[in-house]
Amino acid sequence: MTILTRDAIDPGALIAAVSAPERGGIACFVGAVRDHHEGRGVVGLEYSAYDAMADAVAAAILAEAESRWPVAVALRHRLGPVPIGEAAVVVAAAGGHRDEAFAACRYVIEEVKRRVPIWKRERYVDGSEAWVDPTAAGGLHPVRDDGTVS
Amino acid sequence: MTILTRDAIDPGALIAAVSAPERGGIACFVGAVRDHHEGRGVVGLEYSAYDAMADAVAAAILAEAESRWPVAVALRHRLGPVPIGEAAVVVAAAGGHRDEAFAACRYVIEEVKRRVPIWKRERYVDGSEAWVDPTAAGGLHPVRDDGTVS
Amino acid sequence: MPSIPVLLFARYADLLGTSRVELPLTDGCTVADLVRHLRSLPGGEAIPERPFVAVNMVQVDASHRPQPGDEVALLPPMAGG
Amino acid sequence: MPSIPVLLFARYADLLGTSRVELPLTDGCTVADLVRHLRSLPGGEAIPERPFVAVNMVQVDASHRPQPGDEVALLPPMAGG
Repeated sequence: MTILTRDAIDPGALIAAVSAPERGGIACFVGAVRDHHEGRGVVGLEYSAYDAMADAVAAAILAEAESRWPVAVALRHRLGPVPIGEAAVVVAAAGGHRDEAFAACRYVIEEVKRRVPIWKRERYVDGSEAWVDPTAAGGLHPVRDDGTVS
Repeated sequence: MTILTRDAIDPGALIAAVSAPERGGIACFVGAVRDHHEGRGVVGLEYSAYDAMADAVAAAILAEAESRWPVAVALRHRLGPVPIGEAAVVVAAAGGHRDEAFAACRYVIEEVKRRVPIWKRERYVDGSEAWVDPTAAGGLHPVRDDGTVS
Repeated sequence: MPSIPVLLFARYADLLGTSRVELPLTDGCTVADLVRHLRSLPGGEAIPERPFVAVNMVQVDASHRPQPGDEVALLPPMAGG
Repeated sequence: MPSIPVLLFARYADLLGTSRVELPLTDGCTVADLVRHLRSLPGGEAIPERPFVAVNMVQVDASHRPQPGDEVALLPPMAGG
């Protein structure tokens, strides 16, 4: 089972996947592609991953959430080009009550951003491109016109 | 515009309604009908409302959320009989980042439960019925066989 | 004497067997007076002494004085969501 | 001398112009030695001195000693979600 997909992600399908008659609260998070980043207009972006490790780390995160809270969780992350406004990542967490559903949903999205080996290359309105790096000053590593990277 | 509906609620439609190119984080909560309550097996339930006031209070809650956080929020609550497992209430909140999306989503569902005049009558596996009352000891007011209420 | 409509919902409607009663609006009549009247009706004794009351869809205190043309509503504890 | 595959991703792959290199696995070779080797290749100098390194998909320290048959990967800072 992979969390990775090159197709559009349907949040309703993930919500349905974790729903069950004994689970009254379902929290869902959708991370969508924004049209701006660090003050620059974004016209497109592309995600890539270390696929096998991304699946292994994601499976560990989901198991952690399901052991910390009485919930069922589901996760999907998109790879390849993703149009502005479409979902890049979706998390759904269902529990008996909303406290655990919200807590588990938040935990999963934070850990995914921190630990799952997925990368994002953005293309801007001025034609330039950059690799997103949350740890770098400015958050970006520009890609030069000749395709090389600084 | 009413938040009330007698039809099934599609969480994906609410997520789509609040999505926009500048909003990268969408939090959604689905409150679904559970098959148990206070240790009793629930086989069905029915919601009713003071419709006009429910809409007025809900509009106030959504306006509060949108003034407290830079978000767009949407809310739908179902009335009438709702089958086990189906959504009774759905909230979606979209913002530039996930912090405000989660905060606004949580705020709306808490305030809806506290302030919107909607009531729930449950039917149990043993054939008995009760009005749900979160302020009552045991959380329920049983309905007698002759239809009268204690 | 003018009368005033009082809407009843959910369990309160079941208790009184109706979702709407017209009560007389005496001079200086307060919400507390209307509630007292309702509690004196058959089945009404199970209504709490200080229920949640809305006038024109806004919560009011027991000392509030409804006016002719107002819509009064007795609301059991909310159970939505 | 045995060699070991090192996978490169995202910006690191762009820097070295490839997503996979085979490096010699000298006796007692550590992750730090492999990174040093990579940084000496054309374009490799922009790789940080202590990047995130996974061996067989598990994060390891710079002092870790990969074994023949292991899969080493250099991971730029995660940017998923």
